[in-house]
Amino acid sequence: MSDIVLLTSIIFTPTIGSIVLLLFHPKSEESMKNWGLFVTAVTFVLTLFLLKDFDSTQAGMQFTSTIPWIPHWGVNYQLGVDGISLPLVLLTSLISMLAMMASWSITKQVKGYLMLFLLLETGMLGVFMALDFFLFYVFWEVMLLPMYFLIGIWGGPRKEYAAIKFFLYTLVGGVLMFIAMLMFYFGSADSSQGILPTFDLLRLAEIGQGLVPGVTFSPTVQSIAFVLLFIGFAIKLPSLPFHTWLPDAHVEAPTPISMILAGVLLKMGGYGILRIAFPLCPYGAQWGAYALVLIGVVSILYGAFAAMAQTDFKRLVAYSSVSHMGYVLVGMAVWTIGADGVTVGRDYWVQGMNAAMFQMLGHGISSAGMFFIVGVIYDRVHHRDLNKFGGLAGLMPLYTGFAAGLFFAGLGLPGLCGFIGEVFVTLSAWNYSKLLAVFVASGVILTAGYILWTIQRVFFGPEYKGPHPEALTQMNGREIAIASVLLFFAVVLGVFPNTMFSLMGASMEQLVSAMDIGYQNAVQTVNDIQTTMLK
Amino acid sequence: MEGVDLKLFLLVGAVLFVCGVICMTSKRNGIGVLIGVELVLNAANLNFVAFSRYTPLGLDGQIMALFVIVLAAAEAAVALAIALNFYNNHLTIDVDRADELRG
Amino acid sequence: MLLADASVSSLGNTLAILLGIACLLPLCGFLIEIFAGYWSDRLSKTPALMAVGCIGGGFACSLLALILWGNATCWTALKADEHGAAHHSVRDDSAETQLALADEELHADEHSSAGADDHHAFHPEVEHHVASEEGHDDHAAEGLVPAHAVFSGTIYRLAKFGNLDITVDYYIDSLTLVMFVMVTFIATCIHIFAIGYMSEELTHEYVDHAVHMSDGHHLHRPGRFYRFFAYMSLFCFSMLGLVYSGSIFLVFVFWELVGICSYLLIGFYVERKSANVAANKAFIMNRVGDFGFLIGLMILWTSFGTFRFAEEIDDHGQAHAGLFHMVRGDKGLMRVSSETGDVVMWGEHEETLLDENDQPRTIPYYLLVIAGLGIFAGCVGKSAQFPLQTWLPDAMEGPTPVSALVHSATMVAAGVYLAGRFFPMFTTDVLLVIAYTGCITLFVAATIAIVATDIKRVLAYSTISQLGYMMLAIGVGGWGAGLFHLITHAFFKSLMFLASGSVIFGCHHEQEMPKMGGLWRKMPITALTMLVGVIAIAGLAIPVTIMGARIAFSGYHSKDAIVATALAFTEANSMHFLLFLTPLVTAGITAFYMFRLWFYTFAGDPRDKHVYDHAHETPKVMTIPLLVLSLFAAGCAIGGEEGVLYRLLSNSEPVGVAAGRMSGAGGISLPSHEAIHLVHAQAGTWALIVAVLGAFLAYVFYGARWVNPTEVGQSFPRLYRFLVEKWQFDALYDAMFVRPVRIIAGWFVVFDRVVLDGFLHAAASSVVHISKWDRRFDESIIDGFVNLMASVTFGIGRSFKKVQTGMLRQYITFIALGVLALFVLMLSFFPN
Amino acid sequence: MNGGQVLFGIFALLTCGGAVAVALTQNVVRMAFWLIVSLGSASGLFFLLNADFVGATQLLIYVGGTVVLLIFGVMLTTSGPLLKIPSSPGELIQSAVVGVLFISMFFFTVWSVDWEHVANTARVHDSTTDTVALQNDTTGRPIGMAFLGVRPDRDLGAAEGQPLSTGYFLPFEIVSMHLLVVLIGAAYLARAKRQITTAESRSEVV
Repeated sequence: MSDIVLLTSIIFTPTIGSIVLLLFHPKSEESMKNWGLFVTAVTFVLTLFLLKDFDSTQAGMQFTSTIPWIPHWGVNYQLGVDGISLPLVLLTSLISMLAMMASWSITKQVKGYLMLFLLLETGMLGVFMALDFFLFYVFWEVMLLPMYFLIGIWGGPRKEYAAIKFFLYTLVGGVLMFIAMLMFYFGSADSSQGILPTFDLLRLAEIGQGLVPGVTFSPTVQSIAFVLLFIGFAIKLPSLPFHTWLPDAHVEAPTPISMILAGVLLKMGGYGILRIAFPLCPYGAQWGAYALVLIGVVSILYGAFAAMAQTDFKRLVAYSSVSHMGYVLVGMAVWTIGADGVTVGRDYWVQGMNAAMFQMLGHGISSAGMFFIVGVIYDRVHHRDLNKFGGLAGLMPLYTGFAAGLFFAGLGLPGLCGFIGEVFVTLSAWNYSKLLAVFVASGVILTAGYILWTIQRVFFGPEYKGPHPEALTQMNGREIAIASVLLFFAVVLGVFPNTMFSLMGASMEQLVSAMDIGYQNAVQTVNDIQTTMLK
Repeated sequence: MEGVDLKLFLLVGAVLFVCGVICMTSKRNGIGVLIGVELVLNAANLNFVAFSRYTPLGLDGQIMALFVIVLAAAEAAVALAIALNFYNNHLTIDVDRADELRG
Repeated sequence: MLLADASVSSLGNTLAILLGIACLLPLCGFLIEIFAGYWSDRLSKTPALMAVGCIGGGFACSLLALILWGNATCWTALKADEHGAAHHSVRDDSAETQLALADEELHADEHSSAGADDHHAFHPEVEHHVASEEGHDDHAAEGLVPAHAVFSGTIYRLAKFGNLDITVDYYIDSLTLVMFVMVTFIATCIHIFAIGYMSEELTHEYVDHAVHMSDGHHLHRPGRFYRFFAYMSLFCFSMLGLVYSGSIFLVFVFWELVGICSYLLIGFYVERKSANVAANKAFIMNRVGDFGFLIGLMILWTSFGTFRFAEEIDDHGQAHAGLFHMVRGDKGLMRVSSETGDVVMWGEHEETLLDENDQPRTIPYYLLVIAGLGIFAGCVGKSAQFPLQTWLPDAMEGPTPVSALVHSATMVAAGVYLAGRFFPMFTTDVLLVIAYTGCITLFVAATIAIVATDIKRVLAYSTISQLGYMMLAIGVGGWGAGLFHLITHAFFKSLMFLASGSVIFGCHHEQEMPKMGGLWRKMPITALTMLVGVIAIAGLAIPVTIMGARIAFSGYHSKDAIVATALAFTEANSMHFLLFLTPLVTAGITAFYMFRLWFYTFAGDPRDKHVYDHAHETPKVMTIPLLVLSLFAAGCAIGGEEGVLYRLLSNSEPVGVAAGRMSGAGGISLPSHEAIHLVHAQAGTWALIVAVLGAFLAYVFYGARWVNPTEVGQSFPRLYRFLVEKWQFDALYDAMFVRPVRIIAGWFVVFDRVVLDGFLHAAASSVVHISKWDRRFDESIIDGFVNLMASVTFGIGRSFKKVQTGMLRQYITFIALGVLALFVLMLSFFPN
Repeated sequence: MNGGQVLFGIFALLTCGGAVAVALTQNVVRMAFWLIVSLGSASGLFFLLNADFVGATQLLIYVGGTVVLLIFGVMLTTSGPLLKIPSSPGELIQSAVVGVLFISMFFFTVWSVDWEHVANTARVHDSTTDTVALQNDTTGRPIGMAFLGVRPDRDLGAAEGQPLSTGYFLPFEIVSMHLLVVLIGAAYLARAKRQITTAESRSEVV
């Protein structure tokens, strides 16, 4: 019982916090911000309790609890975490806290902003903890609306356009996911045998893996559902060609929201694939593996090239996100099947999956950091034109130090978080396809190119070339705190990656085994059908 | 009454009826209209009685005629009351003045 | 036979801890310097002292480690070796198995495992084991550690996926020790030198004359003394970590780290456009090499499942062969299956390694070649070899101590170090590529150096050229010669860079040689030490043999070894004669351009009065390191191949590699030690003659000035331009890579905006259009219909209103007519 | 031509003539007079049809009651100028057209029905007593019986097992009540109203 109290309180502490915000006087902005920070900090501490009690040797779900919600449809309020979701829950609460600290620069309608922010955090945490597909979907959509308003109200000049673009993209994804959800729901029932339909993700996964006698998702269903789910999650990820909402949303969103967007929201796409698309349709996953890797590779290169041509600082970072999230896709999908239907080089696939997950975490830290860095300078000079910077290294040396650290984390410098994910993904790719692996590896050149060029244009050079040079003051204590926390985690993850790998290892191992079995079962079904037809 | 055909009675009734209808349509005087009504009712009575004589209707026709007579009396009473009221209100009996129901 | 003795185990631990401390001291130094320096006084020299202290401490630890190691091995490494000769056995090319066969001496694999792993970084209680040879059982029995023993172990784990284990390992043999001592020693000298050289930064108001602000003034900024030393410390950590690494993956990690340190140091003057462009160029060109490195890593990882050089003991105490062992076995054999042409891997106990299906684990030969080429691509980038050599001259934008440490002595040599370390994995095809790469590089760089006028750039091209020599040496099988040259070159080149730094400092940041001349009168110590370096690199010697070697400075011995190996190689493979001729000719060119530099700078009459008048000898803090280094540059290679340095190195020579047995598919045969020894004197003589010729020519042109070099240059204008333009590489790369990348990037952005967003907008606007049509439909058709019905009803009612006259008599008429109509209807429909 | 036919002719002519006169005259008082003529003659026709009771009632109630009532109405409402309210010729023509159409309809109907057949088929299952009562001009008693709810005129000669015919007791009672209500209502409606007062009050308000 205490499990559900803990998980529920993690999810809904921000909600309660946002309700309490109603009691504040609208003028007392400072105290409201303090309260918001306090709430996110409490949430973060609660997730640390979760980490304390988490048993990383155990592969399955922990802290699970189920309360019937809509019994008539078999919808449950079902929560739980495992090695895949726990790191993301931690990341979410951490980034939320830091983004809240970065929200001091918001001055417009503070109360509404903070309330939406906290609601957004509830949605994000809920997505990562929900074990019921319906609940997952609900949280998914819950998260969408605050984000829409946060971009649409507190955004930049083209905020309406960006917000509506974000909204439409995500909505389309949500609809596709909804269709797939219904496919699974009705596919999980067999009235002749009295098997009731279910939204339980764990049970759906077992069905998808062919472990439940009586019901199964046919390979065709798996393939279709996988495509639907994949598009839904790829929009969030975002991968080519569903990525164009990202630059606009990032550019227009206020700094803390960009941090959340890059640090957490993008991870939901990857998480969704790992939690839903893969386990529920292993056959579909294998069927679409090449496409996934290909899309990932194209995203890596495309994002890097596009980033290189940007002149808007934030847009550049946004495209770098596209590039980096491509690694996630590649890592997850390097599932090689030999001619005999047996997984080849299973360990490499395990590595890819783990590395993809790590890349999500690493990118969560580094991209949030990069957006924060952009935000710091934007708060001061109110422009983001890369060609109008320069000389910041001399004017703001500490800021430059943090910026270099976080950008190098994005560049994939060893010892920082970006390196482990990127290189491990790359190493795992050769086993899948030599050609694609070479393209993945070539990403290192392009990444170095655009990041170094950016650093050169922004920080180096003799003098600052843009407007408001008088506003270039040193970072204040709050900003230093945020940047140093991010940099600290970037270094810790980069030097001791096993802290995360050991956390997620068992669950990943189980996921891989389950998908392997699921694929074998699905292939068995196909073969059976073929033999019957031949007879 | 041999030799007189039912048709003749019916024709008399028809003439009465038509005269009543003409009265109703042409008289502007409210009383004239009432008189037309009486004629029409009487035409019906005549037919009833004739049918009771020449058809199996029997006594029932006469009974009907009696009812009609009674009702006609009642109708005449009420209609006259209405006519008086109308006269009191409009200081005339010209029914064309009673056009409050015009759409 | 297990060598589980406590002495071995404890020696391994001790070495690992000592070298670990040597490695981590600079890291601590970096952290303290960068943070404390930021918040402390800009005038304080403390960061420099701390940096010197850290690297000096590192040097002490390294030296201690070397001495401990020597004691434990009873300095057998330095004795006139009998087993070295035993290596020189005749190769057996038995055709039936197509094996590149090893020498007859059988080396059973020995390993010992001891200790448990602990994850403490500073005092790793490490598991380690020693690979040794049976021939030294007697040593083991005496409690001695064989000199060519390898100490390896794991410090902590990065990740484990199934059976794949990625750990932080160390790998210590005599090469590691020598590298540690060399790096820490040179770094210490350079740090001390830099205290003097960078003293101008000890100010609140540093004026950078190279930077012009938009208002026409020079840039004024606070001094960054502390930052320089912080970066230097970070670099030392990375470089030592690179040497310390026990797996190719960890090498890659530190590879990148030295790259970024190099980036930071080249771009130290961040305000100078040329500096940060050069920094970017250096890093990105290195990344191009790393791209190949990464491909090599992928192949190795996927094929072998491990990155470790040495054997590893897993969690269950099970030993797994390392990379080298898998490919070469104990005897240096690479087994190529006659059926498939695949390379069969060796297991831990000289058995064939089996995979989970009990099939022999193999790697296709071509993959091994690609992997080797990939790793070598990394070396090409790092060591500025052809075709990635152009970044190194630009890297001279950094402060001169950086050039001395990073871009001559250590980091750029790391490519050579890795090529040497990874030597067992290279097939002969790869070696041939390495040899030719080195060959091209050394020639190209040397020719450019002839016409360069910037004193540092001359040295930079000379560095490239010398690195080419080392690569060539490794490529033709002269493993020892290549690494030998690496060490000697580190000493004399850092010496020359520091001397040039001294000149630049003395001449107030004048780097153009045409403005110098006659400076030996103003700065005699610098001139003298520089001369030592020049003689060393030029390879001049007195043709008298004492103790089996000529009396000469270090460069002669090592270059002699390379030329000899190349000659032996050419004798064995006559079609590759260029691999001997080119280095021989280039030896002359080297002597020419080095003496040109010296004469240009120090000899003759001053060319620029102003520069000359203001020139002065540098302070002691700078000249003392020069003197110390010049001692080593002169004497570190005493005895040549019979000397201490070479013997120390050769203990780490991969077993059975350089002894003429690496015949591969290309039909290349590497020369044996014996063969090299036979041609040694001959090659040395050739090289000496050529070098003397070169030096004499330089004297003719620049010392005595009998011939005006400018006129010579003008008589071959196109050649001259071609050389001045550095063989057009920069222009070529700009046209081939930089601009296309920008253009492609532009295309992608346009694609994003036009196609993807365009599609989206088209979809959106079509939806809007559809909605508009829908609205129109709704408003006109649906609503119109409803409204029409309403209005029709209303109209009918309205028209009926007229009928509703309120006229009693009309109503009656209507009733009558209605009855009539009904009657007519009835009649017409029911006639009867 | 027997006496019955002659009498029928006279009465029929008077009836029709009175009716036509009613329709044609414009004077209300004359209309009332011609109505009396018409209705009185109609009662004669009733007698000819052996409906003695109905004929008597016709004379009593209609000619004696209703028409007197009408004349009262005429006298109460008809002051000089209103004695004649002339209709417009168009209306007259319109009424004439309607009348002609109606009369032709009736004629057509009357002639198109085979009355013999109707009478003959009726006679087959006609109850003898009914006919007897009509033949004997003694309808007062059977009608009274019928009003009280019994039909001896039908049931006496009916076949065994046939259900008894129903009388008109309930309609009779209803009509009685109806008359009462109507008379009260008529009295209420006809009582003098002080509609002038309302006019005054209205003007006062204005």
